[in-house]
Amino acid sequence: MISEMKKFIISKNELKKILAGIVAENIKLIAPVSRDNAFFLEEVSDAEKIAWDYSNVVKPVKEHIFPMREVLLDFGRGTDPPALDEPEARSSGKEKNPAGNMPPVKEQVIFGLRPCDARSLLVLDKPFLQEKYVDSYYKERREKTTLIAMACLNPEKTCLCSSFENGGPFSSAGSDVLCVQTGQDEFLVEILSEKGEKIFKNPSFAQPSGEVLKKLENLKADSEAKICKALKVPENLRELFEAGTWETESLSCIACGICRYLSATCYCFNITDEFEQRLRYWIPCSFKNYTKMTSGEISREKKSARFKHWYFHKFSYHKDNFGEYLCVGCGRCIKYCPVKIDFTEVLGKIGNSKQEQ
Amino acid sequence: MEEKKEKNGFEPRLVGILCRWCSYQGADLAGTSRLKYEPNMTVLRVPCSARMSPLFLMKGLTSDIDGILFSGCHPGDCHYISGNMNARRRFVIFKKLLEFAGMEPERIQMSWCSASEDKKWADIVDSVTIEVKKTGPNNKFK
Amino acid sequence: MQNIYLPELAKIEKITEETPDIKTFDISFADAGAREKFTYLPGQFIMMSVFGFGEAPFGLASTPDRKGYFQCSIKKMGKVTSEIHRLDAGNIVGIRGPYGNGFPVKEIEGQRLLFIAGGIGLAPLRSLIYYCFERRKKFPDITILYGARTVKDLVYKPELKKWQEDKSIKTVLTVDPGGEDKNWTGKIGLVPKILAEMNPFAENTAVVLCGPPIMIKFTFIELLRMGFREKQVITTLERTMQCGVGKCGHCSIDKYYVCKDGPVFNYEQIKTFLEEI
Amino acid sequence: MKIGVFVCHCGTNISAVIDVQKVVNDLAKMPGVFAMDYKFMCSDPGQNMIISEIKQKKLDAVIVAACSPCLHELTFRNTLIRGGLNPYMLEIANIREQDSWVHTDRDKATEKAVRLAKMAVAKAKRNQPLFPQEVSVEKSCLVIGGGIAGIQAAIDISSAGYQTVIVEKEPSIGGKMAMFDKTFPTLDCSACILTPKMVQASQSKKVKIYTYSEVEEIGGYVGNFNARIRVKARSVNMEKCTGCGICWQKCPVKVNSEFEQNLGPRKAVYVPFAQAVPNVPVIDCVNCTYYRSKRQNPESKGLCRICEKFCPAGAIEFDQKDKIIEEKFGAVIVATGFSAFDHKVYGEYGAGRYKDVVTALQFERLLNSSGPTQGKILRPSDSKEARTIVFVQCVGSRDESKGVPYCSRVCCMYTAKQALLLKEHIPDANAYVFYIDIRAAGKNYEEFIERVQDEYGVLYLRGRVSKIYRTGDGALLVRGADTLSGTQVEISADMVVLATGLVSNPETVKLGQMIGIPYDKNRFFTESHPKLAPAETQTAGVFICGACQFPKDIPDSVAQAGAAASKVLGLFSQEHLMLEPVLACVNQKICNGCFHCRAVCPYNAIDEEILKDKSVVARVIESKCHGCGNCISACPVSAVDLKGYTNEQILEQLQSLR
Amino acid sequence: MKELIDKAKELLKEKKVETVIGYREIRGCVVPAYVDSPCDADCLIFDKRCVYNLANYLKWFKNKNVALVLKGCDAKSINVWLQEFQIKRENIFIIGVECYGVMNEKSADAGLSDKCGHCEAHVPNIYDAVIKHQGDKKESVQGEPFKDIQEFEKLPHDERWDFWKKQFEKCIKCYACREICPMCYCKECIVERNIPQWIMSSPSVKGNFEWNMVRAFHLAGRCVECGECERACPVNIPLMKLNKKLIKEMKELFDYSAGQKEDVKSAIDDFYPEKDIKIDDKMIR
Repeated sequence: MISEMKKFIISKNELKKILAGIVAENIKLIAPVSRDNAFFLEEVSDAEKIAWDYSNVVKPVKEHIFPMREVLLDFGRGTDPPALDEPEARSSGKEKNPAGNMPPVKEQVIFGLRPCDARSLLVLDKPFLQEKYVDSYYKERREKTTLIAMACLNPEKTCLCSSFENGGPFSSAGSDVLCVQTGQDEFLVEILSEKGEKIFKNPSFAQPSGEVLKKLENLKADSEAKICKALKVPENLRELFEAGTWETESLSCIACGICRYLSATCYCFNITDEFEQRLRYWIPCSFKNYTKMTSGEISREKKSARFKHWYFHKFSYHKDNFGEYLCVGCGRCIKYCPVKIDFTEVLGKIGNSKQEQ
Repeated sequence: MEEKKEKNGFEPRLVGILCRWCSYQGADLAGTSRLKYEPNMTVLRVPCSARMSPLFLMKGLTSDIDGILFSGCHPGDCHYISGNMNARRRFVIFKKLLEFAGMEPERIQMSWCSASEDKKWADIVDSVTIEVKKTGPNNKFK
Repeated sequence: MQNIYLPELAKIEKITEETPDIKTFDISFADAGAREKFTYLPGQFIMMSVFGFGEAPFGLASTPDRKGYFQCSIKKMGKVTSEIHRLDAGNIVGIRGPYGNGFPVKEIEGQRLLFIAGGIGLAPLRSLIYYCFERRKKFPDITILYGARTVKDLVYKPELKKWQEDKSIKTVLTVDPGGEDKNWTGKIGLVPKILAEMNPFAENTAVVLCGPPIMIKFTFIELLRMGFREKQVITTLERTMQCGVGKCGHCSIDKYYVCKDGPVFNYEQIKTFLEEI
Repeated sequence: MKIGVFVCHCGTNISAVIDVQKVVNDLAKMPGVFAMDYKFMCSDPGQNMIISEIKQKKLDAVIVAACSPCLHELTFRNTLIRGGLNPYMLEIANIREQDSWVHTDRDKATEKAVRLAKMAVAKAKRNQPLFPQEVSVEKSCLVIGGGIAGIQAAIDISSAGYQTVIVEKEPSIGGKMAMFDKTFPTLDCSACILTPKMVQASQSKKVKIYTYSEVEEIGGYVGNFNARIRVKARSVNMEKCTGCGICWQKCPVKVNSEFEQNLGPRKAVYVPFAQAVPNVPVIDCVNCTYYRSKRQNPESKGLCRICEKFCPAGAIEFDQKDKIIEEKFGAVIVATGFSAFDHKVYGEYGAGRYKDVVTALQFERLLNSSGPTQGKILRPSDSKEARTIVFVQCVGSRDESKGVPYCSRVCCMYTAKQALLLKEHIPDANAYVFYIDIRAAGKNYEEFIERVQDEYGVLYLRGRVSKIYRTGDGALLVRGADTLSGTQVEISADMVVLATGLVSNPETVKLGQMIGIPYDKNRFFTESHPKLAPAETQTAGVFICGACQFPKDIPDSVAQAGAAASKVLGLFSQEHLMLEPVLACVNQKICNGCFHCRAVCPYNAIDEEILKDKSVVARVIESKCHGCGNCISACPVSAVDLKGYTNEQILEQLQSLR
Repeated sequence: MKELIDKAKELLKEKKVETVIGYREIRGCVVPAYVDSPCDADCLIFDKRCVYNLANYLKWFKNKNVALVLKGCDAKSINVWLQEFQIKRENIFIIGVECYGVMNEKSADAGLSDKCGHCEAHVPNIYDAVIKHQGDKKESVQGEPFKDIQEFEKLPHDERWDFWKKQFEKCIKCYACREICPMCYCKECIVERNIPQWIMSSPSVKGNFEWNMVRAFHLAGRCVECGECERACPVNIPLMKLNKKLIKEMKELFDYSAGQKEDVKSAIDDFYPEKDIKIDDKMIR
């Protein structure tokens, strides 16, 4: 239930004014922008450029917390011994060694992300933060980010966020502020955390009237009705490792990296050195060289083995390790797959393939 | 002002990849006959112009070198019979591709220079240096 | 906020050439604080980085009791290792770790010990072997079976000779057929075959296994045939690793991360893995 | 990896422009690099310094920053061998020819020297020790061209006991020298000194002569060339024919004889000249009536066949076919000689329209007693005796506009000789020689010219001939200038002899590309080094001698033939040959089997290999590969790499300039 | 599509092929279909929405004998495969389909994709059987094929650079353009090599530029212009613009277009004799 006190009505220009205010305070504003008929979450300097009529952005929000390419260390060009520089020195503004030229991490506000993306950060927090080894880069960016989510009024036919416990087009899990576009120029804004409080400092705006709340309810209802896909993971998935007809399901897959990269919750990465910087960058587990050992042996060589590992890591291994599926149902892997493979269908076929034998 | 000064004060960093049978000996002959030319080009010796894979052009330009010159034997003179002919085709195709992608054509050059053409070698180095100096530094990948 | 990817600077003290493509590096940390802090169990591994070329996991070959410096044996395979082989004594490398769970020294106390190693696999076992030598009371009976492709590929040759003379331990060396030379006295044949010939006593014996995956697979079959219990058979798994701290997903097998849940598994766990090793 | 950088002063050649000390300091800063300098690195103390540094500091690689690798790469490789290092762990930074000698600005040149040295260090870091490949040597030599140079080379090699094969295009060996009457300066009869050599060659058991044949294809590499020789059908059985000559007496067909420079006739079945070796005739199937009728309608029995009827030994075989001979050779000597310049391009000398304007070779045939006029000097137009003859020097030599900028070296001498012989034949004939400069730079050459001018009264006019007219009564009016007396000169002559220059053999281009040896813009074969290696070419195992390298007289040709032969004997004396290990090698795990490499390889040194998993991959035939690197640029995944110039090394060199 | 289904059934009944790879429609969109038994061959269809280049799936059916439903542009890839010894002609049975243009998924109005605008391979040039076209045989508009390329070439070079820099910045290195392209069949792609590191593997401006340049160069004289790479790119980079530029150059300079014959040497490995080369001498000093 959205508590009364933190909710208010705001018009589009006021919202734009607040966003412009954020940019003025030298805080990085990231918002959806339209480029080559696709929408991306990018840094925006003036609020006018923000796109409002989009179903979802191409690259998930993890792109801004766990960037596609992030410089971990900069050990200077050719100084011997290398002058190590790392986030500690960066964030505390300590006089960096001459070689270290990595920019400090700025405060950032992400506006216009969808509730499923906001929830994906909750899922990603577990492997990155609640483990014996805490990833300091992720932690630093996560703490400096404020999420202003925009509820989904018309989800796409590939969305299945409602199949998850705290999911749904209007779910407020994971975001600091949830906006719902109730009217043409009217937004119902709900503050969910102190970070959200800091953004909307003086809520001198009008409280939502009962009629607006009722409009919110049926907006929510018919938005949830639009979701036609559901996720049904077979319980005996581990037995289906051998038994399942993975071979035939994976035939049309071309083992590219789209479903891994655009998945809101995939987080595999590589660490490599480029000249005088050590950096990490995303890598999909669908490539043959993902599990290539120095002896040249590849443990998951066959395409079907790599295809199968993605399903098992998301719906079996992660659940055993962290208690929840590594998926938030954003549906990007279905929407952008070049050969239109739908993982819910594959799971369905694998599930009832046991009965046939 | 800075950009202009930097332009005429700009010393381009050039790389010349020479085939050891013709162009390298032409460059040596330019040395023995004490011809004078610009010192910006650093020379790299490979057996034949066929060895100069066009990917060296790309790798050179992305590791902040301002201009690359391939130099091999004249058609028909190649010590390895047809090496320079294959090199010519690969070079032309890759240069057209890089030009299409926006790279200034002066940064990528190829020349035929035989073992006896020392004067031609000195002229090539000078004109490439002047052209690249005109196009300015290669800060596409800074 | 401790940065888990930040390596400590360390100096290479000494380099000894074991075989044409395997070198053993004695490494000590640059500053004293790190040297004290760095304590490890046999079977753990470190991530060694050569700045500008990359990082790679290497098993610790020296015993934790030897203070001051530790040893790693590195075979020249890819980009990072061939750059490491170009280093000389005195150069600086980055060390991260120790990672992994190490051998279960507590459980195998008091039992008879059978070490089976293949090729460079002797390095992590050597750490455990010297650990047991320090505590001979707890580990009375030690047998070592070590095989390599050719005589030239045998590592730690001086120590092998010392172990062969030491009567209190039984040491069997073997080389693959065709790998022997004129004055080779040891056995000739693959490790599983020699193991079958030795027919070790299965009762109350812990087996520690390390080597290329194919050797591990065939040795498992032999051991089970000879009646070893699954819990007693311990091995380390070889997987590609990028982060070493259970984040990057490269070393995943079934639901375990080889770097976090330990390169060391016993056969009972391995049996349950969906993917074979 | 410890690397030693040795910077050379080269006296003052380098240190005059480059601050050597700064180069040493900059290089010493690099990790694992020891830098030092010395005045003469290539000298013995310099080399000993390198050897002691290698031993003392246990270096893994050596960089020498000095002169061009073309000069001292070998010397420093041997130094490394003496120092106990693999010779291919050496890199040379060329800071003399390409730095100190060509730049003036001191600190820019120094900075360039540092860049060159750093690039060499980057490459040396990734050098692998390479071991030269041992290859067997086929102890037999192929000589292409049967002129005096080819014959001399063949004789020298066979006298050392090695098998030699001469391949000659004409029906007989002897080349151009067989056409001469006398030779300067000793006026020996050319045939008298040539024929013994030809006979010696033909009788030697070690020399096999294929005349009237051509080399069609040469493959392989030094020590293992395989050549395909086409012996054209002579239509005469070599064994049976006794050389009696009845067949060419009876043959009804008369044709212009090329040997006689179209001044005299020859028959369809002919021997080019009397002392031909082998003295076996050839049937010219273009003009022979029998072959012409056979071509009209192949089924008919064919006309004539007179030579077959009259041949006592029954040696005529009309159905003889071309024979293809495949043979393996260890070395190849190219002695294809020269051809005379075609003077028709000179309009002012009549452009070939006047029959009495003859070339020097034609005049040589007229002088020759076995020539078409049995030694009498008659005008080709009306065969009256020619009493005044004008010799014109430098026709087709030293003339940039006609594309012959060089001096052909021999025309001055042979013109003087011809003038002398003319005076001997007809004492009161008067001979004029129009010349630009007389070039007589040989033993007794100048004295010979003096003798021709004083004793024989040949009149030398310094100037060029501007025009030759043909007057009504058939005489030739030669108008020229005499710059010494500053007057115009006009001579009415019976005959004009043009001293045509020497140009390259038309087959040079085809032959050069077949063997893989370069030729210069005048189409003469390019020697490996103009001063130090005139008889060698850049391709190992291939040597050149005689006029095909550059116009030269008989003594020089014979001397160069001896040089080429000695190089071949040097090659044959080694049991095994060390081949450059700079070869391509394929990483078969990565190869896709698309064979772009085989498509570009000029030596088709790549063939297929089936792996265990039945996938077809490329394999480099080490013996055929010349290490050009064409396959490496063609391979999309760079599965193939060139030892000594690997992709990794070249990329490191590019990135060392960052 | 009865003809197509009968042909597939006949092949499977006579065991001439193990599987027939064609197109199938499920939940309203067309996906590749793998038919092993004659009975389920009825799902095979062919219409405007069949955009995939099925020749790409030969990567995973290398030495099995398979039947493929191929349009004109896709069949040209088989020629290049044969030219590069990747498959044996007798292993595959090509069911050629007469095609008059396929849909462009990314354009809003779902019109014909621009490769079909100047298509001259309505009937494949290599096939074992041909399925006639049912619908209207609308002759493709024979527009000037390389007009957009020529316009782009006229722009000044820094404008071109900004355009491509912005495009390459979007690239996320998912390599869908490599995995969907039939010409990219390498066992180990050059991107995965780290000795030497030809291409920076991380998605930086430098890494993306290098990757796209090498990919385009490897298609010189091999790209059959099936347009799959541009369709598969999730961030809409106009990859066909690069490929078309190279197709134009290969046509103009060496008069060679990919996939015409399978026994000819690819133009990038061949060379003219000395003189009559069309490369203008300005390119080489």
